[in-house]
Amino acid sequence: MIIRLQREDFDPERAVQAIDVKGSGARVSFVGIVRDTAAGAPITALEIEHYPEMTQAELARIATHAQDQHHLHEVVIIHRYGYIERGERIMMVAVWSAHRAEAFMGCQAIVDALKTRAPFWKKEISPQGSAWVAGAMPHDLG
Amino acid sequence: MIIRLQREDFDPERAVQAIDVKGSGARVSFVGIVRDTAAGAPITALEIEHYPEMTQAELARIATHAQDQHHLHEVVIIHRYGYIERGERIMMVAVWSAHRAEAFMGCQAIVDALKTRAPFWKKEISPQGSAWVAGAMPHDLG
Amino acid sequence: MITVRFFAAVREVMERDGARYEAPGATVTANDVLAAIAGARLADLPRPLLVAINREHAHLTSPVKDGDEIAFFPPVSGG
Amino acid sequence: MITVRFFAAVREVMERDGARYEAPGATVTANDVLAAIAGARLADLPRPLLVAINREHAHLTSPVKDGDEIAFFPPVSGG
Repeated sequence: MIIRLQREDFDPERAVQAIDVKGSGARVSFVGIVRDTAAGAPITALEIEHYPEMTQAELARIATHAQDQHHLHEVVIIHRYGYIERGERIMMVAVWSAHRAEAFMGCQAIVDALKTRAPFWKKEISPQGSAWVAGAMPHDLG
Repeated sequence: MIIRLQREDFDPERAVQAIDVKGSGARVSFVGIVRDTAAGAPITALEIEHYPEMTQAELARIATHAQDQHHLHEVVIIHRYGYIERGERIMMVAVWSAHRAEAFMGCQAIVDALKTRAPFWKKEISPQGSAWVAGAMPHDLG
Repeated sequence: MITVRFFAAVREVMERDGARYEAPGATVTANDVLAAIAGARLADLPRPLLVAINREHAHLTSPVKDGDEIAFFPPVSGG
Repeated sequence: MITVRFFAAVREVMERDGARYEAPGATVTANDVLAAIAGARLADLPRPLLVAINREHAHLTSPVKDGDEIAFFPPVSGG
């Protein structure tokens, strides 16, 4: 399992190509990108705050859970924080498994869990000012 | 839409990084890899045959259908044919959309359609000889 | 003239990658063309069998006409 | 001593990123700690509010003890 938290941009392929996963027939990856609009209004950038000491641990818990549930051979999570401009990458999740169905389910499960459990908060910056993005409640804490 | 059929290996990131998709918040990609075993027995390589004149057209039909159904902004499909060694990439599908759910569904729909509609046939080569991989019937032609 | 093509295990059983078939005046189906060309090998062909007419998936019962390209092959295994 | 941390909109309303809180002898919940520290600002805090105790998700009603780190923040928006 590889978990990286960083301010800088990353190369999605370089992050995964050195990983030699024996017996995997499928790799599914998700890359999140800063959209140019939110609710129809233009966005300049995102400012992402996080809780560094908790983030690393929470991402590891999310990855371990998905690995067990979906028989994943390997998981890579990279998530940026700080100022990220429109069109730039925010994060990526890549997973490997024997078959495609597990890889798709496992990758989506991790991305979904990130949205509700990983302690990141996004602020959208636009010419009109800035506003926090509404977050989502974890199922078990509603 | 970009569709490439080739004998040579490819760099998944290079294939997609030049693609500037405005307004996309999500990119999901799938890479299929030659596994080292099939039904528990070791595999040396795959030999993939295809129907060149039909393959290009069928992949375009699959991509167009998924693009309409899942609101995809862009689709890239790369599929190799010929001799592909264990551990090497066979193919990739990458899709872009505004939101993650559409991107996951669209990518998986294309990969599923490839398995039943795209005219490729795989032969598994092992120390014991070679054997065709059993294919799958398209839903509408069963 | 109808162009007939064979792929994968069908090609192997037929021991050739295609054939040409002179369409009779009457309406024929893909299956009729295959039966005429395969002869005794028909029973040896892998089943199920898929057919494409003019590079689109079709049915064995689909009609074919002069100038068409018909391909016969086993279920595919792309991806 | 309990370490209290605030993030995102909670930090902005509290106008600081944390505090320290001397746990009384009795059992206290995360919510008790927040109420004691926030005072009049309690009503201004965004809702719903999440809490983590020792860097794991918890509930506002979860008990806290001396030495714990409690963090208060809005629902997250990772990914």
